[in-house]
Amino acid sequence: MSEPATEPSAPTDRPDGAEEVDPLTFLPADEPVHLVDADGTYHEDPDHPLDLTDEQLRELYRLMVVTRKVDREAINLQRQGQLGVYASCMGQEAAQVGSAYALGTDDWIFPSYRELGAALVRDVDAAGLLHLYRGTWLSDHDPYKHNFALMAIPIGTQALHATGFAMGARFDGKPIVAMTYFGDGGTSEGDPHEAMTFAGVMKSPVIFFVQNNQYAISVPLAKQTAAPTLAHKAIGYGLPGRRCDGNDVLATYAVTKRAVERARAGHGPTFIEAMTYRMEAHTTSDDPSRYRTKEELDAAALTDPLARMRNYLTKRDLYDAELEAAIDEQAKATATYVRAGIYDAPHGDPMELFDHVYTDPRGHFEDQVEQLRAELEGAGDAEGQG
Amino acid sequence: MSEPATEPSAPTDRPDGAEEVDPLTFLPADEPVHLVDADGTYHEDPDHPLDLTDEQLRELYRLMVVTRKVDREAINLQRQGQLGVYASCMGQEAAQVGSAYALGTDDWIFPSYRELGAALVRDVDAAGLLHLYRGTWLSDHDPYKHNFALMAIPIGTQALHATGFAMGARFDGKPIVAMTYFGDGGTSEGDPHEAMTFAGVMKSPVIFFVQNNQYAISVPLAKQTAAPTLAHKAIGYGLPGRRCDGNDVLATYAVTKRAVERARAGHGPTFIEAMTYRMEAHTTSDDPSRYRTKEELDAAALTDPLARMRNYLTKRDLYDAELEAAIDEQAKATATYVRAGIYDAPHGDPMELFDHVYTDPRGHFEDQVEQLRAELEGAGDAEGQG
Amino acid sequence: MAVTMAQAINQALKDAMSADDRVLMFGEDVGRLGGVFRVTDGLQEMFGEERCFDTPLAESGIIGTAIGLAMYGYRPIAEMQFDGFTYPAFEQIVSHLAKMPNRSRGTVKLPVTVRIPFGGGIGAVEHHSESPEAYWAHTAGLKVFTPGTPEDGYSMMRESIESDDPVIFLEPKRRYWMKSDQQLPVTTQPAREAVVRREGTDVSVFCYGPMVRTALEAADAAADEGWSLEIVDLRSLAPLDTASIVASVKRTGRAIVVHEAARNLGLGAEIAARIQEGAFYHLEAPVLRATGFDTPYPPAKLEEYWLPDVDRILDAVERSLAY
Amino acid sequence: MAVTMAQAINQALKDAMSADDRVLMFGEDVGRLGGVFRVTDGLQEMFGEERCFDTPLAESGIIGTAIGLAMYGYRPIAEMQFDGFTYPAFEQIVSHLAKMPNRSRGTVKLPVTVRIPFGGGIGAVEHHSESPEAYWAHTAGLKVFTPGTPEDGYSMMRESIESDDPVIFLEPKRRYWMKSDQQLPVTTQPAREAVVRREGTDVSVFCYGPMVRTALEAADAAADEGWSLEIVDLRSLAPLDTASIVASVKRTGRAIVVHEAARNLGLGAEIAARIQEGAFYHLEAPVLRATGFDTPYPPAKLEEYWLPDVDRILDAVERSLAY
Ligand SMILES: Cc1ncc(C[n+]2csc(CCOP(=O)(O)OP(=O)(O)O)c2C)c(N)n1
Ligand SMILES: Cc1ncc(C[n+]2csc(CCOP(=O)(O)OP(=O)(O)O)c2C)c(N)n1
Ligand SMILES: [Mg+2]
Ligand SMILES: [Mg+2]
Repeated sequence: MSEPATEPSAPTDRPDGAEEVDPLTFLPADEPVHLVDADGTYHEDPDHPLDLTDEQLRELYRLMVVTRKVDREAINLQRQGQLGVYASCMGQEAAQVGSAYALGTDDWIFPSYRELGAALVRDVDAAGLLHLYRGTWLSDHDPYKHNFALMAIPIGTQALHATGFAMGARFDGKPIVAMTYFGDGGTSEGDPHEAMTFAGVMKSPVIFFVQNNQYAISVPLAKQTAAPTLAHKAIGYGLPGRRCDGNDVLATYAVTKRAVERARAGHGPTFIEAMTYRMEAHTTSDDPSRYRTKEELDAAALTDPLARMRNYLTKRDLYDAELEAAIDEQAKATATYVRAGIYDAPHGDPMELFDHVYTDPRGHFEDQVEQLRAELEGAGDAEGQG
Repeated sequence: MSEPATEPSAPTDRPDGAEEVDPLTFLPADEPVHLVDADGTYHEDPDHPLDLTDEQLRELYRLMVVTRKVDREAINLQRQGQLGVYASCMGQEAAQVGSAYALGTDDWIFPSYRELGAALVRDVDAAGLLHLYRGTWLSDHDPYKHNFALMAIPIGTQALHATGFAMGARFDGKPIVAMTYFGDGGTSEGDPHEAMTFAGVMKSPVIFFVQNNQYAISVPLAKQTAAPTLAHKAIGYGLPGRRCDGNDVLATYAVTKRAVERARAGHGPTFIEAMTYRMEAHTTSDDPSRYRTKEELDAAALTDPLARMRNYLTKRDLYDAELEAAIDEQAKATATYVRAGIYDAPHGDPMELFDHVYTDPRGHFEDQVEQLRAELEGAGDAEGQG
Repeated sequence: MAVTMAQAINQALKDAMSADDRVLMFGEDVGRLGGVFRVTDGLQEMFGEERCFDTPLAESGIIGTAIGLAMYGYRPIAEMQFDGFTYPAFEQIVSHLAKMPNRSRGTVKLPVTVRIPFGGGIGAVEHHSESPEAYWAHTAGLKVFTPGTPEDGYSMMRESIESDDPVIFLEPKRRYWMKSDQQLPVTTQPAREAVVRREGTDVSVFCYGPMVRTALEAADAAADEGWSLEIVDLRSLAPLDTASIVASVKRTGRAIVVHEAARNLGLGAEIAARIQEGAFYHLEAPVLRATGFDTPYPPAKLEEYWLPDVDRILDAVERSLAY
Repeated sequence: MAVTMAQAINQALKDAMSADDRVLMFGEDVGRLGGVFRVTDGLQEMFGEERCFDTPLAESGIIGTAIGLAMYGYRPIAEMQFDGFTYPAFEQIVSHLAKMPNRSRGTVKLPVTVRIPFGGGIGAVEHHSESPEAYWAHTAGLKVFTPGTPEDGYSMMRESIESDDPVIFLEPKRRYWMKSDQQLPVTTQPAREAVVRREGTDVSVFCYGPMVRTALEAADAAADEGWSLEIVDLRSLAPLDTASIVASVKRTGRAIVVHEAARNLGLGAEIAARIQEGAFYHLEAPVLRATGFDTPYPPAKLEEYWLPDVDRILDAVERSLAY
């Protein structure tokens, strides 16, 4: 089945059960949208034309390289005891960068815990972001500055926040789109199901972007769902379900772009499944040798999204040693900045524990504020003495 | 699209994402399966052959008539203050009786609060069932006697119990099927979503039978979901989604029968959407005049499942005055029995409040048992004095 | 003209929505039907389908989208149809509604009001008579309010909607039809202040929501026995007005806590703990509790035996006075 | 050979599954991975994929299917991966697991054990250090157990699996690596009995799970100050062993409750309430509480300031003795 040239709009009102659009258009195509081969060969796709300048193409690559560098740095920081844990996005750079790049600056992102790449597209301070993993603070970036919500750890819950936010944008008459990321495992939770139900009915401008990295910690996709593909879930909510090669940054970008346009035009939500692979452990605490083989990893390495885009740029004569050096430079600089931001982080002030629980905290824990203050002074005294 | 002659089995293992069956076979046909017109005209359908004897055909009708009679009696009992509230199944008799009739006696039913018809098929004591609505007890039938679980009031939650039960049957190697009922509104909750996910992966012998009666209290289907049909949800879990005319007891029976056979043969779950209509208020506490019109009700009356089956039996020369009299007799007798069972119900013993909370209650509320005993004695004394 | 608790809350919703068009009201059947208790009656007509609307049947969805709407800048009021149906939303309430403002170090505010008709005594079927307040009150980040009078129904609802903190607003459903002659609008004390509904000298009785009227009835009955009860309506369950609670006990020397919720780890536990912490030397008797039992809420025909009533309160008073 | 708490629980699971083939173990990543804490290590290998299996990522699904499996006749053990991820299953736990046996008037039994690693102190990210025990203990129909030693990890787990009542089994995750020289199998006291871990004369300290070791350390430190603490490990949080609690306070005249959970409506509230009800005239000081604060669990770098520790316990002891 091939996708229609323009996205169908969801049925708005079917008192008699009559369908306004052919529901089959909600189904994903047989194959994920794929524009660039591993060796960089580009395939035209009239439904997904490329609207990017040379500079933008290079920028996509740059963002992926920086993402990987910072990601690696975060793993190192964890090994050095600077982070408590870290969830790497290695292998998923194209899925994240390509999709986030398709948004406008007023659009919002509602991430899970693995979206470093999307955050870097939004210019979120990566050191700030990593404070969640360091445990300095529960979070350390202002969502309103980058239209990038706090990372959500409970699986799938952020899909509802994105949907509500998008409902708000629609009520407010603003052309703002919300995109939420979750994983293949996340599709099993009740919350994304409810989110897609709401989004379908309310025609909210929201995009459900699923990075199908094949695993939920140790659980492979086949044990997660019997669905033919995750994108086949969309029709059950009256949304188009689309798939893309998530290791192909151009395909990811193009499929997302189309969903963004559809949402902005008032036609409602889209579900996108990006086929990718988690090249690292689930988190630094995980031991993937218990559940996947070296052969599988080696095969996955061949699909590396960075190499693919570099090959593409090379073929297009957009890549040269100078660019490589400049990008490497920037990646290193960012990594160094992040490293410094983590190493130099001030120890949090324990008294802040009470500062943000309520805007009006009267009556909640005055005596506990005093208690902690006394404990800190006691400890200070003890230290002073000791 | 037309359904395949034999039901496809769900993919079992797709490490490489390859599909074993054509996913399109999971989609519902364009039209719900329909075998009998309102005037009783029967349409052959090779996929859904009729395997019922004349006696069974008459029994289906009888069960529907008894259901309606008891249902009406329950509404009366509520009006007379004997029940606190009651959720009528008027209009849904064919959906319930036809589906429940397709099960074997070892199979289980996990109902919501509206399944009087299904209960009567299983010979559950209707007076006992109504004690939930009377408030004598929270329930008053032994699920293991009729393989009919307790009615579940929190929407959709029972879908998981059915799925777990069916998992158990499969582990145990027993050819037992579990069927769960929920409503169109219920499809929005997270629990049925999770149930279908589990059932798909585990290939549990469970049937998700949705009575799409067009409303969740006041909320019409169009505000509940943007799905083309509810049965389009099934493909998202790798289950066949089937639809039937839920006011056509033979169609309902035949579609369910097929799902039962599929489950029993080890091919896993099926989702069935029965198109029907809630002819009464949501419950006796509801005021549907606030949200639906007389015209809509009048139109719905024309689809009455009882009249349709009577017309069919008449056309087949299986219906006559004698049968009518016998069935009326039985319906009246059952209603009288129910009435007596409710009116004559002993007032529950308050001390039983503590009897079933734990099998081993030691340490939980001994003093409260004493307290209530004293209160009851005090009240008894006061009454004795007064 | 008399106004009921339900009408007072309805009026508060209307007035708040008129005053601020960022206020939205949504949930199951709150639109055309006006809610199963008619508390949202007329709102959709007055404010349109974008400000008062029916959602799909999914409580986690209702709270989760309320959070998103609040992040956008709206002030959502979300209805949970009944106390027993808030549990599917527990994750969104506890992990996000309560915690996200703190998680964000103050950048995200969630001015969400969650309306929940709660408590028993109306002869309903299972799951329709729950008293889940202890779950919410134990959860840091939430405020928990419950009115005991129509006046408070109005005023505390306005306060909740205006609060930049999330509020769980528990509506005592068996008092929806309780009447008052008060003209609306009315502004009562801030919710965080407990109110002495009746002064007394022998025993302090702490109560809230549906039990306020019951406690006042008990005070009448107690007067016949020559016992003077001080009835304190807590109004806010989180935060608790510890100072007023302790002050009352310092006056009377005895305390009883009354609530429908099960005794074990109910509000009575916390109040007893605070009283003995704050008025240890003033206590003439242990703080006693007149509450529901530590069993699931019973069927309708047996609820009268389960629920605390005047007799159970008086029994506690008697036991307290016997010390 | 020393055995850790995690190994002891693992052994209990193995022994129970060997003894009764109706016992099943499932949850997220409990199969090939052996659980994120390796508590289910080796089970799938030993018992096959139908007795120890990974589920889809859906906690309500895990508990809901456990209920169905129990109705069928199995004895399911369901793992919630972390304390903070039990909340999506709240509805199934509170409305069905806890209530269905009672609803059925005894015909349906639900011998389900819900294993939950709980508590803080391991430097984890948010939602991985919660202490939700008060939610469960407030819910009639559940038993709530938590071991403070490897021996109890083994024995109480066996008891939970054998219980015909649903049990919430809270595993103190920061004590998973705590060691004992005890040979397994071992049978300790029934869970409903609190155990005096150390006798003392000045103050009774009530604790459970992860705080048992902390309280014992506090007792050592207190001894240096000349204070004799009696350390009581509660073991079962529902039911509470009120008789043992009261008896201890009658001996010492003073009581402190220690837990990680927030103070407001934590177990300390109920225990304080019961102590003053049961030992009113014996109390020389109010029951004090050394607990976490009434704020969300903090980030890892600040958890040491939030969690109760030896100093916070000693401070409470000192305040108690000052009365
Ligand atoms: C509600 C909830 N349950 C369990 C967890 C523990 N957990 C963290 S990540 C994870 C797997 C998520 O898999 P997926 O959704 O595919 O996302 P990925 O990690 O692959 O990006 C699990 C089970 C959690 N964070 N939240
Ligand atoms: C979890 C939960 N939320 C809300 C309710 C209140 N409620 C009872 S029935 C109902 C509508 C159900 O609609 P549907 O699923 O279509 O079933 P029907 O009543 O039409 O048979 C609602 C909202 C409930 N019982 N459970
Ligand atoms: Mg994944
Ligand atoms: Mg319905």
